[in-house]
Amino acid sequence: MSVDLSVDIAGLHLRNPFIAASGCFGYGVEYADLVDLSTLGGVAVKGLFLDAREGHPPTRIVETPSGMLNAIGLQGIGVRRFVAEKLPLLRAHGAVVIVNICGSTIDEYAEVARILDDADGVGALEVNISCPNIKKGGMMFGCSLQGTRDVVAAVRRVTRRPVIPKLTPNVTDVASFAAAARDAGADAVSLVNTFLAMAIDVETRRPKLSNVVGGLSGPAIRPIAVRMVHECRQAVDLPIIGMGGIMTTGDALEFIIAGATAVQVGTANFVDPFIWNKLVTGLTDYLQRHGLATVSDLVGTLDITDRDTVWTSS
Amino acid sequence: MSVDLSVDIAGLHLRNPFIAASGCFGYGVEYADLVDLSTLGGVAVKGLFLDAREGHPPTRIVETPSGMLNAIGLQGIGVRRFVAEKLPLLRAHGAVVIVNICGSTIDEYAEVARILDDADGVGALEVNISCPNIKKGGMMFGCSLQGTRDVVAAVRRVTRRPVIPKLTPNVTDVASFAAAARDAGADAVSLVNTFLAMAIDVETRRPKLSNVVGGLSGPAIRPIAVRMVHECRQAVDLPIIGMGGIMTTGDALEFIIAGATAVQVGTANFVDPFIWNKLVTGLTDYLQRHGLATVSDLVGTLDITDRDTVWTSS
Amino acid sequence: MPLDVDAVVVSNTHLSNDYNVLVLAAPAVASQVQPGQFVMVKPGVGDDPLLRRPFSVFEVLRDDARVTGLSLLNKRVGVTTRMLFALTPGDRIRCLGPLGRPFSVTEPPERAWMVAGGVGLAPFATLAAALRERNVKTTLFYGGRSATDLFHLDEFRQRGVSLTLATDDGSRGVQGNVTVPLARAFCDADRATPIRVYACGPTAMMRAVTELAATHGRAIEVSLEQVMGCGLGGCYSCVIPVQRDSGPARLVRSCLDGPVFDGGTVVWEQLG
Amino acid sequence: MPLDVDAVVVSNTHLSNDYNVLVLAAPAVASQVQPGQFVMVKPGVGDDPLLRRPFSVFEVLRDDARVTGLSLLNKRVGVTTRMLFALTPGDRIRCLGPLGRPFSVTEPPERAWMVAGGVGLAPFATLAAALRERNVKTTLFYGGRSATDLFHLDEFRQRGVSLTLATDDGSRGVQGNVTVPLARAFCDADRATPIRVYACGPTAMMRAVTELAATHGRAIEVSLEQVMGCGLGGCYSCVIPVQRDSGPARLVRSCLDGPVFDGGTVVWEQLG
Ligand SMILES: Cc1cc2nc3c(=O)[nH]c(=O)nc-3n(C[C@H](O)[C@H](O)[C@H](O)COP(=O)(O)OP(=O)(O)OC[C@H]3O[C@@H](n4cnc5c(N)ncnc54)[C@H](O)[C@@H]3O)c2cc1C
Ligand SMILES: Cc1cc2nc3c(=O)[nH]c(=O)nc-3n(C[C@H](O)[C@H](O)[C@H](O)COP(=O)(O)OP(=O)(O)OC[C@H]3O[C@@H](n4cnc5c(N)ncnc54)[C@H](O)[C@@H]3O)c2cc1C
Ligand SMILES: Cc1cc2nc3c(=O)[nH]c(=O)nc-3n(C[C@H](O)[C@H](O)[C@H](O)COP(=O)(O)O)c2cc1C
Ligand SMILES: Cc1cc2nc3c(=O)[nH]c(=O)nc-3n(C[C@H](O)[C@H](O)[C@H](O)COP(=O)(O)O)c2cc1C
Ligand code: FES
Ligand code: FES
Repeated sequence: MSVDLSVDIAGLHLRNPFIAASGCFGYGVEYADLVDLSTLGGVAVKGLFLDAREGHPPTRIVETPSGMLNAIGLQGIGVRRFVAEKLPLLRAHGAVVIVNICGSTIDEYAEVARILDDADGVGALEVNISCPNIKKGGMMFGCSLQGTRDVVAAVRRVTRRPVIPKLTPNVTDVASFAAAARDAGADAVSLVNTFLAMAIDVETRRPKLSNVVGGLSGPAIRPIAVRMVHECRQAVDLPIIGMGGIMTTGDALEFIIAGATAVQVGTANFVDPFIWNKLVTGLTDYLQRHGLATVSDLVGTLDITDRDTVWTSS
Repeated sequence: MSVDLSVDIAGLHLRNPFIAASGCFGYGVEYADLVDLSTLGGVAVKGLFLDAREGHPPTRIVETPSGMLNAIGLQGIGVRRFVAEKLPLLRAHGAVVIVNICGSTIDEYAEVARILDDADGVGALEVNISCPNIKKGGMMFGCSLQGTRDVVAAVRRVTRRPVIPKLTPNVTDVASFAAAARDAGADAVSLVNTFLAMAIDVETRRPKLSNVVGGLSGPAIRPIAVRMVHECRQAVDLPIIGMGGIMTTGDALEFIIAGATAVQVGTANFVDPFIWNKLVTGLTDYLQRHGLATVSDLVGTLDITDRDTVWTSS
Repeated sequence: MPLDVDAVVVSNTHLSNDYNVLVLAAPAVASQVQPGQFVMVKPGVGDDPLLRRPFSVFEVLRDDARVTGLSLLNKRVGVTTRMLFALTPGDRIRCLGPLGRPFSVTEPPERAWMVAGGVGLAPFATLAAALRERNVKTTLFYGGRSATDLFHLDEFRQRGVSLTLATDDGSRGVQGNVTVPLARAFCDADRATPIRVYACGPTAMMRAVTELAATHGRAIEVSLEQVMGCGLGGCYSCVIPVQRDSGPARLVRSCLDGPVFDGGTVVWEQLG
Repeated sequence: MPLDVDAVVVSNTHLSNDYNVLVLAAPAVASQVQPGQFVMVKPGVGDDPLLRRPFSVFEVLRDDARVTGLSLLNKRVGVTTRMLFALTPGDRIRCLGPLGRPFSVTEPPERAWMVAGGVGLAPFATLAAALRERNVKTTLFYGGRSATDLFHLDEFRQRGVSLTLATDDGSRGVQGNVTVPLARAFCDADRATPIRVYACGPTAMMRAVTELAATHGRAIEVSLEQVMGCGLGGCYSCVIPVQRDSGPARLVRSCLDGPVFDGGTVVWEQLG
């Protein structure tokens, strides 16, 4: 049986649902020799501010049980150099490009979005209102419903591209943020970004990261991320790009069944840069085995028919 | 050098800072043959409602990367049978008993607390306003500042024992909940309870837990829990009992250095029921090596002298 | 008293592509084992996989009279069982036990019928040895997918156990489920001779065996496999719905109250 | 082009309580290796430990002319290195490489001084082989805690490398840090003979060697050990402060721009 892996997110056509997660795939070009970028669903490039940024000093990552903390600090070349130097290469490789945009102010988000709106080869804007590693911007907006609405609305005004806010999991009720994003004009939401976390070197009694706190990613967080995708799917009618600890096709399927139309893979790419082909093969097999023609036949099909019966205690 | 491992939490004297976490040690008596309960800092018994409860049908636990989900559903014998049947045994074994109390209503919390106030051998009340596995009560109170204040105040009114609300990590700003608990008369706070999470069987497309969602515990969550203890310590002047994924002395030290006066160990007890002696030995060694006479010399000594310097991007 | 030991792998014999027998040097645990009890093991380093897994003690191994260790009959189904399959001599695994309520070892004149499906054979080697010590006449009804999935037949025979085999593909013994020859045996058995049935295998099989035993008025003990977090009564993950008197079913911990249960008390329709 | 292979462990030779040499059957990776390059490896199953770890390729192994694999010189310091120490032949580990910018292999008349501290010896076996092919006169300055921590001396001698040894306890060679005999050699060296210095070891040692080389006007390449998440430029974890022109230091990725750097460009005081 032939199956169709392609999905559409807010008008953006993806060859398959597997997108390289922002900050975990450089600007994509680093991987062009290793992986045929046109075989990925999409490439979400490293978060970009208006100007170049230095990021945090090392130590920038720490491994934790089935996860990792990062406090890179959004080191980057700024949106203009990205458009001039990286975007043409990504286009040449046939990549579907999702640009992750950042700002310290609402004006900066809008300015970055405007510059990208003029550029060729930008598939969508992923609005990073959720990076836990910067003092101004990011989480400040992502942890407030009004901040979320303001940033999304400002970006919406200046771009024709799909606008996809990326939500932080560090909130009580993530679905309310998805709803706020939708109300402000978002075409889809990405979730989750990393969980604010820390690790301490007990011998020196100092944080292991130079930045004290960082973001937890990797398989450790997957069960929480899947729950959040499920919650958003139940509460808000908006396409979801799910992520958080996907290491295998089976993990990706959990997100899709919970309600994600596409998924991103971040940390797993560090462990296995050749994961993409395995994900595509695995998904094809699964759909065939289950007699499903398309990925959308699977999205949000979680069966939660109540299985509870009444018990008494022991 | 001789070191003193004992700590005081709100007037409760613990021989050492290692407490068995609620729900992970039965009613304590199950372990009495294996472990000398009087050598533990304390035993936090399984969460108790007024009446016996049936809990959720199996499947009740699922392993996840470096963690586990549980949806036990607070199966239990009810507070009266606990006082009649279990408490005398715990006293006979010399255990310092912390009773984890639950309620579907504020009145139920108060009633459970009142019954325990009359009982002999209750060291402190840990008020479970954070269990993610029950529809009424628990998280309902723990995710609202007013709910937190109401439950704590109601319990405070009816007991002379130390009142220690147990906070949920499923909130945007856990320190504000610690502050609310303090304002309502809490003597200390416990954190964290488990993270709301889920796992899906992709072959059947059904949740792996009968209860759909459950609570994530174990080493996977440790870096988030340490960060939350650090935040509470910075914001609120109240003793903290820290927990979440402690597997070794080094892990416990992270919590203590971040600001916890005592720690609880839950999931690790499943993996190694003989962990208690190792923790005590490890802590003794550490204090001696670092020339510290008491545990309190270590509590909250995290050194976050700013190491940031200015970098430009690459 | 359960102990936790860092057991050295003495040997690992692959019986098929999925089954192996792992011999562990763990005399202090092994010497306390009663038939039907289990151990909680953890191979590997790191926190993933995190929890221990329960395994019946397959054999208690002796060098003359001295107990030297125990073996596990392992079937690859997931991450830990894959690791147990791949272990090599000299490797070490944590082994906590013995745990749980054992089978009741009957006495003559009662006869013992052991009914095993697949890896459900595991608890019956020690049970057969104990029954033999008491001179109980013992039969093993043993079913598997095909002839290559039936193991240790000679060892059971040597212990004086009569064998009745069944395979799904008919390559050995009766074709079909082990309940096929078992049902026949129930009909053929002398009503006056007391028989105690012991069953271990897939839940559906144990349920069917329990129903057969009830129909024929025979005592039935089943060894249930519930997911277990701790094995010691701490977590309440391993509950089984049991009805011992009138009133509703109660959820009891199978690590303490089981894994062996009176089949007649298990509320099968409420079991996962 | 880097490849990822499931490499079989051919042998594991324990050199001491902490050091071992692990031979991996990975010809497709090994045949591409240039001196100073590294591989990212992952032993074990499960997600803990999660990330791969970087290791210099110690030797490229050949059966006659055919490349058969590579070896790693491993020192136990944490979870992954402990696992690498415990591997047995037949085990498999993931091995991705070769990665990174190699040493520049000099040519006569320039001489090569390789300066190794502890496990920093690792990149020098392949470098020595490449230098030998070009008939470069090569000296290895090699320091360790004591005589029992100095390895593969004969192998280096057989490749025509002159050895100058140092140990902290004086049990072999000069007592003290390897920079002690190195400083002397710098003073004794003929100014007219060009020398290229290659250093690998603890950061403080490499910094000291860089300063000595600068003082004496010698070229210096260092192989830095920064924590690495991916080894491929994806994560920006592995940055090193480098100053190549005027203006402030810039953080460059050591997996792409290194691990080998011109020692003179590294801003040592800003390095973790
Ligand atoms: C008292 C007892 C005795 C047992 N004795 C043996 C034995 O002698 N030999 C043997 O091979 N197995 C035995 N089992 C089953 C064994 O514990 C499981 O196969 C094992 O836990 C699976 O671990 P895993 O990491 O390989 O699988 P996982 O990767 O954890 O799971 C793989 C699959 O197995 C299922 N599974 C997980 N745990 C269990 C469980 N406890 N029972 C049944 N299915 C499970 C999961 O739902 C999943 O579908 C026994 C179980 C119990 C409770
Ligand atoms: C390019 C490169 C080449 C290397 N070549 C070799 C080699 O040939 N042989 C060898 O034994 N080691 C080599 N290393 C160092 C090796 O990568 C680390 O020892 C290893 O990552 C530690 O992993 P672990 O899981 O055992 O330690 P962990 O448990 O992760 O950590 C234990 C301790 O080691 C420290 N550590 C972690 N990663 C590194 C690192 N990359 N460098 C230094 N310290 C670290 C941690 O901060 C911690 O204090 C190399 C490193 C790099 C960057
Ligand atoms: C090293 C690193 C850098 C990251 N940088 C960004 C970023 O620039 N912008 C962003 O929105 N998310 C960033 N993330 C978050 C990931 O895109 C992703 O949301 C998160 O890691 C969870 O997915 P994973 O578990 O598959 O990695 C980064 C994650 C890591 C590990
Ligand atoms: C099986 C299980 C049952 C639990 N039951 C309770 C409970 O009854 N009351 C409570 O406050 N916390 C309960 N918890 C949460 C633990 O006490 C603890 O807060 C959490 O597991 C984090 O610690 P850990 O990672 O060390 O397990 C339970 C946890 C587990 C795993
Ligand atoms: S396995 Fe934990 S209570 Fe039975
Ligand atoms: S290790 Fe990831 S960028 Fe260098």
